[in-house]
Amino acid sequence: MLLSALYNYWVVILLMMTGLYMVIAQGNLIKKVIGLNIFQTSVFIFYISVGKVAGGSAPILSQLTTVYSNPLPHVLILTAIVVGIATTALALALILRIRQAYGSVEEQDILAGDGQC
Amino acid sequence: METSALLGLALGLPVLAFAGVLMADQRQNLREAISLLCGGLLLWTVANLYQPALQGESVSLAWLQVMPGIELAFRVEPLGLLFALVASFLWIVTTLYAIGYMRGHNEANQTRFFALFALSIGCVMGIAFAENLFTLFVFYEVLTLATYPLVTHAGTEKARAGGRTYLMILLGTSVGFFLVAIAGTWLLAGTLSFTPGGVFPTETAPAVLSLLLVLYVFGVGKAAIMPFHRWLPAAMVAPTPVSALLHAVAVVKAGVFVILKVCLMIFGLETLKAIPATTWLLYLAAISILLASLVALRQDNLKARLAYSTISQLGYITLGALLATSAGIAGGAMHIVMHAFGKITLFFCAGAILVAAHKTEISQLDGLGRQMPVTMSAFFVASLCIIGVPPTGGTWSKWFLLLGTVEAEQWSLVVLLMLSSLLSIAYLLPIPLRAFFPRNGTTVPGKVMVREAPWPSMVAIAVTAIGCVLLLAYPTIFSRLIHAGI
Amino acid sequence: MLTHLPILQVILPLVAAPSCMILQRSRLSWLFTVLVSLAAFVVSALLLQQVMAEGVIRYSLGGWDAPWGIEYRIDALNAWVLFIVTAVSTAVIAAARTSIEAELGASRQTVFYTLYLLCFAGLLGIVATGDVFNVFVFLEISSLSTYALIAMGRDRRALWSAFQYLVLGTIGATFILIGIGFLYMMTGTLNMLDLAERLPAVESSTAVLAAFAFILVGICLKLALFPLHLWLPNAYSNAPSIVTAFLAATATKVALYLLVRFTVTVFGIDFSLSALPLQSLFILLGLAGVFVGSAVAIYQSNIKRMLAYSSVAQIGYMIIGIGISTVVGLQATLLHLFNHALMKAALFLALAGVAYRIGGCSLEQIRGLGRSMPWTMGAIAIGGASLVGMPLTAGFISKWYLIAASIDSGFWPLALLIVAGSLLSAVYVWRLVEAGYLREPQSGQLAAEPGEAPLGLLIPTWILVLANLYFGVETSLPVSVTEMAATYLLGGAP
Amino acid sequence: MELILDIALLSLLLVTAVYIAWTRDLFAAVILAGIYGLLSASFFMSMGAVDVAFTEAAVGAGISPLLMLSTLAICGRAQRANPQRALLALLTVGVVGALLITATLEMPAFGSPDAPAHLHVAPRYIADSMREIGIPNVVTSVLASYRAFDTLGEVVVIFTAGLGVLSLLGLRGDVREEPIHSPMAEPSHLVLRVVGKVLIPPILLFALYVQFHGEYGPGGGFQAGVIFAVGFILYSLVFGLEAVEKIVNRALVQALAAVGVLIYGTVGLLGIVSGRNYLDYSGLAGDSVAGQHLGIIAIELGVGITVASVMMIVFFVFSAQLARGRAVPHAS
Repeated sequence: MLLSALYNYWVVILLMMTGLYMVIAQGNLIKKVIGLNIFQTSVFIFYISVGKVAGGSAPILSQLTTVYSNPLPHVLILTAIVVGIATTALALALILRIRQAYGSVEEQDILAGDGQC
Repeated sequence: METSALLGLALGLPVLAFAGVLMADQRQNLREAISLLCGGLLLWTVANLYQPALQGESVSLAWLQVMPGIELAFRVEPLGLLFALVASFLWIVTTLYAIGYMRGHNEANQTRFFALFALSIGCVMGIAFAENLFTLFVFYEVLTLATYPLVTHAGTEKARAGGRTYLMILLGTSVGFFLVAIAGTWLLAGTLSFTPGGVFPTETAPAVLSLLLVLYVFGVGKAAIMPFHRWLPAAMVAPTPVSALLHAVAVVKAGVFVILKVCLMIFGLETLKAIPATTWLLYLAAISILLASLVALRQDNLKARLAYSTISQLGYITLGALLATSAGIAGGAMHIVMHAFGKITLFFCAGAILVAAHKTEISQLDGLGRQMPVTMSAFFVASLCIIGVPPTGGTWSKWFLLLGTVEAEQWSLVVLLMLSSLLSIAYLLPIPLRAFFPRNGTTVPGKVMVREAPWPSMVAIAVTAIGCVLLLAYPTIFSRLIHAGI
Repeated sequence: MLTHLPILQVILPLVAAPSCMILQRSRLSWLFTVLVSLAAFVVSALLLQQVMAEGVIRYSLGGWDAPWGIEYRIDALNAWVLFIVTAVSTAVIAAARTSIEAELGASRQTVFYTLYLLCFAGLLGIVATGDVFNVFVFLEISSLSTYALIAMGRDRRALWSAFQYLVLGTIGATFILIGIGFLYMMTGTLNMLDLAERLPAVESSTAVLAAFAFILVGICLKLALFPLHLWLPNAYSNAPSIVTAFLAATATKVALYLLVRFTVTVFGIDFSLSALPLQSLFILLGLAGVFVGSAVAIYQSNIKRMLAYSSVAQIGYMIIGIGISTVVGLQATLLHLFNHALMKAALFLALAGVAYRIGGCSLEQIRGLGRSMPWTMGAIAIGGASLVGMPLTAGFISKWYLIAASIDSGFWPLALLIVAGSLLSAVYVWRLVEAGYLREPQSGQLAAEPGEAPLGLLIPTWILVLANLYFGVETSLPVSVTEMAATYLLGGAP
Repeated sequence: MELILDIALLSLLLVTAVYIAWTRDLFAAVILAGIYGLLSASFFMSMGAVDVAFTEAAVGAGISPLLMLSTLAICGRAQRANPQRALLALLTVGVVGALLITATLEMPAFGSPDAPAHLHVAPRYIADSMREIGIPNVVTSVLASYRAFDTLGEVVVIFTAGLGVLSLLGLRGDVREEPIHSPMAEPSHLVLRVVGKVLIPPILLFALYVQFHGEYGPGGGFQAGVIFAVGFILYSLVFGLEAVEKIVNRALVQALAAVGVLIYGTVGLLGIVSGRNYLDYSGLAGDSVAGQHLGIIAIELGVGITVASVMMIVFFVFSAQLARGRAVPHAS
């Protein structure tokens, strides 16, 4: 019972942790950004799972059904996705500039370049 | 003139002098004239407050309220006036002395020197006339900061190192303990005003009061109670006039004055007697007196010896305050005056020796009495004043302190006072003796020209040395204030 | 129009930002930004007055009542923080023109002002709103613009600092998002007040506890609370001078506001203190921040970096105030919020002046500055005195309240530690003063003696300096507002 | 059936994520990240979140991999191993993960209709939005009216990001940039050009459809903006950047990005002018439902304009970098 009730959340947590791990452990900046993306997307999955109502359909009103998924998490996540892509775009632009300035996108090289190992 | 206007004038004149000196900038004569003029005016102003203070007339001035219940305000009361009187008188004398010294020694940055000197005296006035602890604290801190550049005046690495010690100990104790004690007082008593008889409600736990007292005594680092005394020897890197006025009069006396005032008007003698910590701190002061005397004995550098002597003598005043008897307080307050005159003379002499003979160590002084007879005679008189024997005013303060100790039935302290008097004889008197009666073996050339320091300095030395003697005959100028104060 | 004040507070800079973008000419956009900031300041002053007189103001966006719509809810706390942010921003941006012209290329200036307005609007939005998800959205507006603003620094390190901050900031924001998700899941609402009403019913569940922990950690990342402060010194020391002044004075304040809002209003102080050992945690972390921050600051030779570490320490003081969690403690925090904004803005603006004239600001470079730039150095000295907490400066007032709060609650040793911390700050401030006044300029530098900073920079700096002095002696406004806010937050009202 | 789909999608997601974390080939990682986006979009679809799925597909599987690929093209696809922080990362991840797992234990069961989330605020949206707003897509109602202010914030976020990218990459120096030749703009790619010309008009048309259909089905300003931008991006890929710049001036696009936000903000202000609160559209037309309708159309238009412009700015700026990066391989 517990498994079927919560497995969704558990997988989501594993995804989040994979993303977070990448952000912290990996020195390549692009990889960090990918990790950040996965981390955020997993949070989106969590929200949408919260909004799920068993047997509910998409929250577009019609005569056919009276059970709908909860629309509020959908709205929130629409916003969050946009925030996510905005962050990604800015991060990638920063990476391009860092590459121009330091000649590398590896954290080690950058720290070494600034003389603060 | 309106008395409260006088009070304002007393606070404002030094600031005026500060600004005036800064504006005079490189014009030496103008700069010195401004200093002297303001000094004279200040003395006149403070002297005019004498009668009102004695008659218990309320002279006060409130500036502004900083926080609810905490304001910048001033009030003339007898003890404060005593301090202000001594400081303002000695400012003139010191200025005179400094003119000779600085010219004779060709010091750099003299504008900064005289300006900050005036500012320091302004702070002393603020401390002396503070109506409450907050005001006092403000001026206490500014005094530390204003004197720092004076201490490091030489600008050498050694001076800076000394200045760092100076600043760190004084700021450290004041912010670390003093401020906390003030905050505690505010919370417990709801007021910071100096009130005869104390401010604490009677039901306050003795343990809390003990803690506060300890914080106060250690927090007022300027009183140089061991173990927070290191700043005073460190400050000796300063030019001698600075050491003379600030570290014999203004700064250190500000410290013991605060302790006196806290004992008398924040705790109140009755409360003070009932606190367990008082006794412990008494012994601490006693140990401070004794140890500092012993250390002084071993110093060869003249100024260092004087510095340790100061630490020891400050201990007397703290001890007097903590005895919590009226004789003790009277002795302490009296010693503020007597020690000021005595010690400033000693420092003047040390400076004169430096300027005229370029000597700093005691072991170099053999036979100097023939070259500088006036200086060394003054040194002798002032030593007697510090030791506390006739024909000098120091006799009075030591007498009252002894009386206070007896009154408090602290017999061990009586013995200790005797002992330390002997010690002070041992570390002070050999100096003039060596100068006049050189030791065997050191040959002195048959004919020595008398060569003293420049005349303004000599006038200053003469004035303070004569003062030491006169105070034996006329202690009432000050003792009346003290009795009105207690 | 008065009823619309809450939304005008945010929407003014928010709509001004794209308009500024269209202006194109850099002088014009500067002037426009100053006017907008000034207008926002007037609005915040009116709001503060209104709140003090009439109590809480509520404003339903889109006309939909909470919890269905988003509402703005202004009590003494947000009104106070709004006032601080707009006041400091106005002074900083008024000073910006010359410094920005010197530090940024002509083509980037309009973009700078637009991003500045966006950041400003984002910060105001975070403070004004009464809806937790709306907090997230505006947090991102301010964060993204902050990253871009930091990256505008002249040195290449600015890029790396911005990236570092972006990664940590995004992790922080996502943590907050997770926490909000948990809260929504357990209560079905996003409105702060509604949450506060519904949380007690479910507060024993681990999900609420986890939500609390995630939101706390997320905010503390943004706040740069020790030991999550690593991004801050880099970001502050490499950003353009004006940006540093703005961020140091406002961004951390807003994060601190969020911390108070969540721990006290949303979760409720009783829950917050019992769910986690928050009291000791805050006090310990605060103290650690104070000591580590100050100690590291002492050894910095770059003054911007020194002051950045000093910010870490000052944040520590504010956290201690929350940790004490009495009315006086909270009041001390809120007072320090204001005073610290004043002093850090003044200091960083003065440094902007130094950087403008000398091209850098290391301890070596400011030697003898007391003579060549007396006004600028005077501002640094007074700002420093305020930082240390000298009496008669604003810094003293908040330290005093903090000490009083700790003694009042029986934490005597804490009071001693707090003052010990300010002694450490005295050490590094003293290094500044000593270098400026008591050291001779380096040989060779005398040849081209720098003049005083331009008036456009100097006047706002000195307005802030005078504010530091004024609020050191005339404290009725901050004291009364913070007292009202603290009493209200800790149960003076439902 | 639903359950199996659910498990399958989640498992695929997990496998993809782990592989992305493991691989050192950044190109593979980016492509897989795109697939990850697509998978999550499918998952959202299966959860009944059609609007979210649409958006995630456009963003997670479209824009984001596209930008990452351009970055890769400049920065190289090999990643260096750097294990020194792995322990710290594992520790953090372990603690956070454990905290999260404990938190789930007392959560309402997945899909349970009486979870608190479904009982408090949301029911009103489903029950009353038809009467109050008058459009069937509840997500659009909430997005554009009940929580319209969040959406305004969202548009501003996009605008901010566009501006940030512009300030980082688009405004280097004041010299006129040299014309950039797209590698594909060679006559040999005739097939592409023809297909491109054929495809682009329907894409733009579809964008308009999505823009205005958002009230009835999934879609709306954001998705439409993305699609619209994709049309132009495709055009530039085929015909070169300068060809696009001939059609749409860069300054114009930048101005349009601002205009979109302004439209949204001004519509909100009209609410105040009509004597109601900010973003209250009820007073915009005769009756309140018509007003709401009008308001939503207007703000969605603002969203679409800003999103499309910002996407175009970002893409153009990135491709310009790409072209320059090719010309000077190691510009440091």
